[in-house]
Amino acid sequence: MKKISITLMALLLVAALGGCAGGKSSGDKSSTASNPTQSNVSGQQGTGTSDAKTEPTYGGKVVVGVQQDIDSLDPHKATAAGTKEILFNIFEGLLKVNENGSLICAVASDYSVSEDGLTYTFTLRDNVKFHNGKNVTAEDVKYSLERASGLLDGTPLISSLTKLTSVDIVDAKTVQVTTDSANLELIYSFTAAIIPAGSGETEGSNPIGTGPFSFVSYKPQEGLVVKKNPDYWQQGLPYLDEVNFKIVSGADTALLELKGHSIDLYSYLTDSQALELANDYQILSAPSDALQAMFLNNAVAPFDNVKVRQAVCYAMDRDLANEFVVGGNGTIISAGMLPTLKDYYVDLNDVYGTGANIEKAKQLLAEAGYPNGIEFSVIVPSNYEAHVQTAEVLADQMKEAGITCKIELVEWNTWLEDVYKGSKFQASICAITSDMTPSYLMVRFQKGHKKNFINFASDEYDAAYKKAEAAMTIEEKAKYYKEAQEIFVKEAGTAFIQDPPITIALSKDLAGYKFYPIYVQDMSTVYFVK
Amino acid sequence: MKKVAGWFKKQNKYFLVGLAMTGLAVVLGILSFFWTPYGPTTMSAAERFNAPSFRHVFGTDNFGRDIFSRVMQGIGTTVIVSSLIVVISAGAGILIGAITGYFGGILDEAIMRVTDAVNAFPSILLALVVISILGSGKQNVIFSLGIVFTPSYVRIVRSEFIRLRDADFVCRARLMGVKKLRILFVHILPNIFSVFWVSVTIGFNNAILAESGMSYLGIGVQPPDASLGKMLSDAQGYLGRAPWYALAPGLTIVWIVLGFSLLSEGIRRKEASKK
Amino acid sequence: MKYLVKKIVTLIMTLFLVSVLAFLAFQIIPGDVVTSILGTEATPEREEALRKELGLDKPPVVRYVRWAGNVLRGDFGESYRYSKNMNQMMPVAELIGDKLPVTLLLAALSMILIAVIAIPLGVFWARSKNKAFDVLMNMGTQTAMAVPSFFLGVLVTYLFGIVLKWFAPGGYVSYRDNFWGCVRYMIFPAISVAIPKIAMTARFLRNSMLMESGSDYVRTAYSKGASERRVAYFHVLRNAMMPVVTFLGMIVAEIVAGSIVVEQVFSLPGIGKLLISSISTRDFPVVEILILYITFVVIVVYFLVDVLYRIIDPRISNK
Amino acid sequence: MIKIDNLSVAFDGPEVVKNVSFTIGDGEILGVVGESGSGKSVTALTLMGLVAESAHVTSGEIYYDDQLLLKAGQPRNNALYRQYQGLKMSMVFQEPMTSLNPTMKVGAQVEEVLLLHDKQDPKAPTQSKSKAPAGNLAKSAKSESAEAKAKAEAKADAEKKQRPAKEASKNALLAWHERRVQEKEDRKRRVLEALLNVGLKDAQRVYDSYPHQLSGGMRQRVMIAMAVILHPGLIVADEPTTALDVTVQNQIIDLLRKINHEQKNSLLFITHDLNLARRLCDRILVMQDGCIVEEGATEDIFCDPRGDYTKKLISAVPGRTGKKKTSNSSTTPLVEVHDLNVYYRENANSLFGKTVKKCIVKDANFEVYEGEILGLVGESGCGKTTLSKAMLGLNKMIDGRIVHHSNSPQMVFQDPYSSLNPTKTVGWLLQEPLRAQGILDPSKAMTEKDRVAAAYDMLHKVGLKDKYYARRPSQLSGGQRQRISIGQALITRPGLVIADEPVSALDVTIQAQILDLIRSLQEELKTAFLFISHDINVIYQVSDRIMVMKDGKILEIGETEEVFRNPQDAYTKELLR
Repeated sequence: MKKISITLMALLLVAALGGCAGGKSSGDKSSTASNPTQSNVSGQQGTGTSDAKTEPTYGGKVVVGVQQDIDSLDPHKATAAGTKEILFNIFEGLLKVNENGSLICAVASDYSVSEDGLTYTFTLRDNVKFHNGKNVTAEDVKYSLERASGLLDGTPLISSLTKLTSVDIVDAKTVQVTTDSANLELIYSFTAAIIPAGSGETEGSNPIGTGPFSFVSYKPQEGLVVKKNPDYWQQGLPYLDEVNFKIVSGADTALLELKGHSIDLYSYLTDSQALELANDYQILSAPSDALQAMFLNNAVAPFDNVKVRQAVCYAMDRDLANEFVVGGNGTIISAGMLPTLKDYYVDLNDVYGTGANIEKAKQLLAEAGYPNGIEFSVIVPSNYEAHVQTAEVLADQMKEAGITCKIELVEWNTWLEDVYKGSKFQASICAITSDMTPSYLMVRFQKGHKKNFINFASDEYDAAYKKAEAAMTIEEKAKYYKEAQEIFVKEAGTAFIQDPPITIALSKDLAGYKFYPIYVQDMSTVYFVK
Repeated sequence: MKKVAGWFKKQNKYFLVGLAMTGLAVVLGILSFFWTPYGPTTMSAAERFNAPSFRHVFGTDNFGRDIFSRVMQGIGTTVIVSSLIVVISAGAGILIGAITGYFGGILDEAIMRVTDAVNAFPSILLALVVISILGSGKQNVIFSLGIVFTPSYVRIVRSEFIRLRDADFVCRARLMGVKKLRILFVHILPNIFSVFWVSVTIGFNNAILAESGMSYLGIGVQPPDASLGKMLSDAQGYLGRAPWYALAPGLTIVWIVLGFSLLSEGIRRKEASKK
Repeated sequence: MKYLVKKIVTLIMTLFLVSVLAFLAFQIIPGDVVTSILGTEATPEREEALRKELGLDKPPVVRYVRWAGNVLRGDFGESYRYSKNMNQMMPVAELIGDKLPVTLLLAALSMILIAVIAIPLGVFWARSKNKAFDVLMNMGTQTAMAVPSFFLGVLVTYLFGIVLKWFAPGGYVSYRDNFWGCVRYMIFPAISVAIPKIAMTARFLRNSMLMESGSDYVRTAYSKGASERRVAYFHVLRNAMMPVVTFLGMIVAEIVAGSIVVEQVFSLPGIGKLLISSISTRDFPVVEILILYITFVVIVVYFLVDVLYRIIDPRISNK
Repeated sequence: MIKIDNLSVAFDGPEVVKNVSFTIGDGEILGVVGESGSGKSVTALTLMGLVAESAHVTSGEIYYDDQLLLKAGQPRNNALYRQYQGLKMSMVFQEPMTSLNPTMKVGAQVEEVLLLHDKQDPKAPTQSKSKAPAGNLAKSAKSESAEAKAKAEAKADAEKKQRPAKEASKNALLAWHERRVQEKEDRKRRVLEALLNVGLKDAQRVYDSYPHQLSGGMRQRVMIAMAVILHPGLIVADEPTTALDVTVQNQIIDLLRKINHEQKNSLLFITHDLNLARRLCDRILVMQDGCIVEEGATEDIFCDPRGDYTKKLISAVPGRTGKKKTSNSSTTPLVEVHDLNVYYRENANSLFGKTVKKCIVKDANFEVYEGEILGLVGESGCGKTTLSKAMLGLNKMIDGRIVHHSNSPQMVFQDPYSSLNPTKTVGWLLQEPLRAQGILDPSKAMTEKDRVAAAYDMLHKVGLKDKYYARRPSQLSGGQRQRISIGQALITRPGLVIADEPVSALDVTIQAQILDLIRSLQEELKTAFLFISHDINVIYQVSDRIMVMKDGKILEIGETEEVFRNPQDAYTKELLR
């Protein structure tokens, strides 16, 4: 009777908050944009970013629980968010994102963009060393960028870099990059990792980068260990001697491990787990920068009718979902834009309200020809506990408006194939994650776009988006993006719910943890308090 | 009244205790179709994680739902689903095991190889195949787990049929000219039940647990409906904070399985004492 | 010789059948390996290149034949999902070879627990004439057998890990780093594996002993003036152990094939856990080999038990 | 020497042994005769202190040489009994296969008796040495070990001078080891001796064999060796020959008599077989339903039985006289068997599964005539059953020809327990052949009502009352079951019924009834029987013609009276002895 055991397993697989696991490109955040807000769940501790009162000490080992296994140690090939959050500590690009979402110089010490926006010139920082002890040269930069953009062998590894047409070495300290079209947002792509020339194909036994930590070992299913890079170019960093990114198989196991103090730091806690750990750990929380929504397939009944979509938006009690699933720490949203992208975000929560408007919903359903209500299936990827719980809450709550949701759990890969790629669904609760560019979120809702799995179709929206994309100033961009959001919300393309918080448990002995507006775990600033 | 008392006196203790335990569970399960103390899916923000009390006998869960009501509903679903799984797999096991055991030869070899193969096949993979062919739905959990559990029954039935195929009474039935199917199912089959019953008990236990795993894959019981296995796995995350959430469905499973085991132990002893 | 040849042919046939079934299953189930590996944001060129690299552009039959050919040559292929280093994927053999000791250690510890506890318990139970003890054992073992392994794992974690703090839940230490630390941790999962099996084995042994106690040779032994104790240990136990050996063999096969639930609950990086995560990431080469491994282990262990049985039971071996 | 006084024993229900009193004198052979359930075995087991815990001695006492062994109302003194069991009294059981531990070598099992009692009686070895007939064996073993001992001592002495500190303990250890080795050798020698004594010539091989590697007769000899190795005062033999073939039976009886003669111990011989008791015993007790119904010197009992039951027992024993002459049987062949060879596939080596085709029945040629009873006699393993299965088409590995002139022959088996489906009622069982016939041949299909009537009719024919109709086999006695079996075989009125040892598992009186039933049904229904038995007397009672078989060959066929008067084959003569 071995069989039972196998089936049970499934329950315990990774559960993560935030949607499309592979769905991030490595572009980072605009210089002007956001200040990630940090809130605090437990109220016991100040924000995790800086604790000026405590004295940083050097040394020590930390175990960080991570949820997903590494998909590749090659920084250009890694696509899973869970991998990138670790590799952030090993690799750096010419530029690097800081905790405010701003770009700072890393391997480059300076850069400039030509007036037509087609040519980028980078000056390399002196004495940046790879983990193998060699200095970073212009050759290495050229090799890395060509490899990532596909100029080297025709296979682009990072899609946003496909705009590059050439990478030229001007002198030993200067590299010039030319692109085929001007785009304000391209600069974020230069966070792509710099690796030693030729290492992608020949060296390979060790991932070698320039980051604050260097690679020690990796065991599938167990984790990855890094150690301090003594030659790191940022003076005084990192503090820790060794970090073990340990793969924890599921949220439930993570909780047990935390209780047993076998890990020191863990993100992605659920609300109730956070409460359970509040006495033993510092609990820190910040927006996760993922957009959770009940995605409605605009191409199939009943959601081909805008009134039905609006009815769902009215009927949905986002406050309740926020309260039940994330303990009220989420940010309610109505459109597909991150609140943390302050320049582009427009608060449209008044359109449908954040609570349930049952009367309005019923009225709209009746107008749409469904006086007795509607019934549809909601597909939810079963490995994301928060989405499953949200579905349960909403399904229960929307019954009152005559909206019956049949929850259907599916395995993640099935979700990807059937829902995300195949658009074979009526409704689905999941989240889309983002990099720090507004276009990443907005581009997908253009008619016929390959990522437009909800089949949203609005000429007005497309026009607004096109204008935003072509805009050469941030103000102009923001204006059109906001317009596009308004159109989308009016059409009720999909029923957005919230930007759920990310909640971490941090050992009480540690401080200096910084939240980033992107999905990374920067261990370089973490230290043991005296 | 006296008759009833007399009947009780005649039964052995295992039978009575088992009957009482399963009986209580089944009654609660049936009752849940008509009445539960609270709505099994009714949420209440104010009553999340209430410890067991007079208001909520088993406490409440992370959505403030009454766990006792959900356990009742869970018993209903779980008992029906696992019974059907057992019926399907045991039925298929009897059919295949009887034929292969009695006739032997190439057919036996071939079927045993397939049985071995299915036995080694991960049930998650099998379930995924079943969903992609038949679509998701509660009936498919029954179907795929039915397949998963069939080999164990095939083995038992087959070995019993091999043991009995040359028994004197079977020999004589053959001489009488009794048709093969009749020999298989009328003459031999009733003789294997004492052995078979034991494996049905074990199979029932396994089916209850396996069902919970399947809802994860999108077949079987879907939230917000409750099944004991699913409740148990949902509750694991709240072990420290709300241990009753895990204990209620966990102990209920133990209760049902134990009751069922005792019942069958009682029946077995009754049969044995008759002989 | 014929017996051995027949067993080997059977094994090969079953392995072939299993591999075909697993291959077919991967054709049927939804979920694209390439998407699973690259995520949703990869460039189409990369997807194409990867598809080619993995040979997924070829028709299924060609792929199966190629795969089977490689396996026959001893090349188990490389994982789709796990990389060994920057530019090489993890060979399946290496991946499994790395996880196998964990599962084997768990199996060994569980078997030791079962043997050390269940056998004396079964003997003691069989010899005990105390009615209350009998009822207690009967109910106790029935209950132990009724506890779902998943629930049992949770209970053991809760009791030993959270309440008593005898071990750190999830604090698995790799056997490579600290073998005894690993053993220390593994005792608790082994307890979870062992408890229901101990109950089953003790019951089984007890019933077997009671059955043997009614045998004529037992009466003969008494007629020689042997004490009850001597009869129990010297005559009955040996004969009663024969069927128990088969039973223990099945348990070994079951655990060595991967105790998925327990490995998951205690986050042990063993075979069972690898199987589940590989299925969910559609890591075909790993899943295929793992399924073959499980089949192989089950069949071979059953075979060994059969052989062992023939060796220890003179009635069969010397016919 | 043994005195049993007013012994009553009960299991949870009524008493199975009631107020039994008897004595056994020194060197006497006392026979206890009775049918199954008469309490003879329980009496013997109680005497030996081996009766199950659930048995209660409700009255009486047992004495061994004036030593009180057991008294009603007192718990059995197991420690006391252990000093008697094996040493002063020992037992030989009925089933030599199951009575030996299947996973222990025979030698070790015999040796165990020595091991268990050496500690208690250190004189035992010297005692037996003096009696040892295989003295040279003992001598060589002894001299060898003495030599070894001397050597070891010499060595120890040498060391003694060098290392005085360690010397003492080492020497003691060596001596202890030496003693162990010697004791072991000594025991082995005595076991070999005992095995030789019971007529096992290849004692060394037997010593190293497992029970299943020996034949039934050899096993029973081992059991006897085990019982007599310490020369106990009393040997209890409970049906020691019942499971054995006739020729072997004779040898075992001779052996028991020889041992009794040589060792002068008393023998309590329990049997259901009056003839055996008559051949061996000095005195006989007849038991029925737990009571002794008659007691006396052997010849007195046989020549002048007083009790009705004893008379009934004696008359039920199939003898070679008093046979009813059968009506003329026809000579029209019902079945013809020509040049029949029957094979059987056997695993020669279980691990490597070599199968060997063995020829079990060789060149059989015979006919069964209409309406006759043909007796087939032979020892176990001679191919009787294989032949009958081949005739029924149940064994397909044959060559030669079998021609049936009638339809659907039926069979009655030896074991009345396994030949009736335990899950069905008698009525169902009797109807089943009719149902099957109806399905095969719709012209013979019967209505439910007719079937029930036919079943009742057959129930009466086999001598059972209506109330048995609804019972299940488990609620019937062995004889009743065999009646149902016969009824089931005859209900479709087949031309031929093959009865394979139909009465061997039954008590003598039941046996006689069943034989009568078969005869009368045969007369009434004119069904031909092939009647198979190992018991030549049973065959004599029932058959018109007989056929003698040995090692797969048919040695002799002929009219019953003719064969008995004038056996042609040497083997037949041996059987008739």
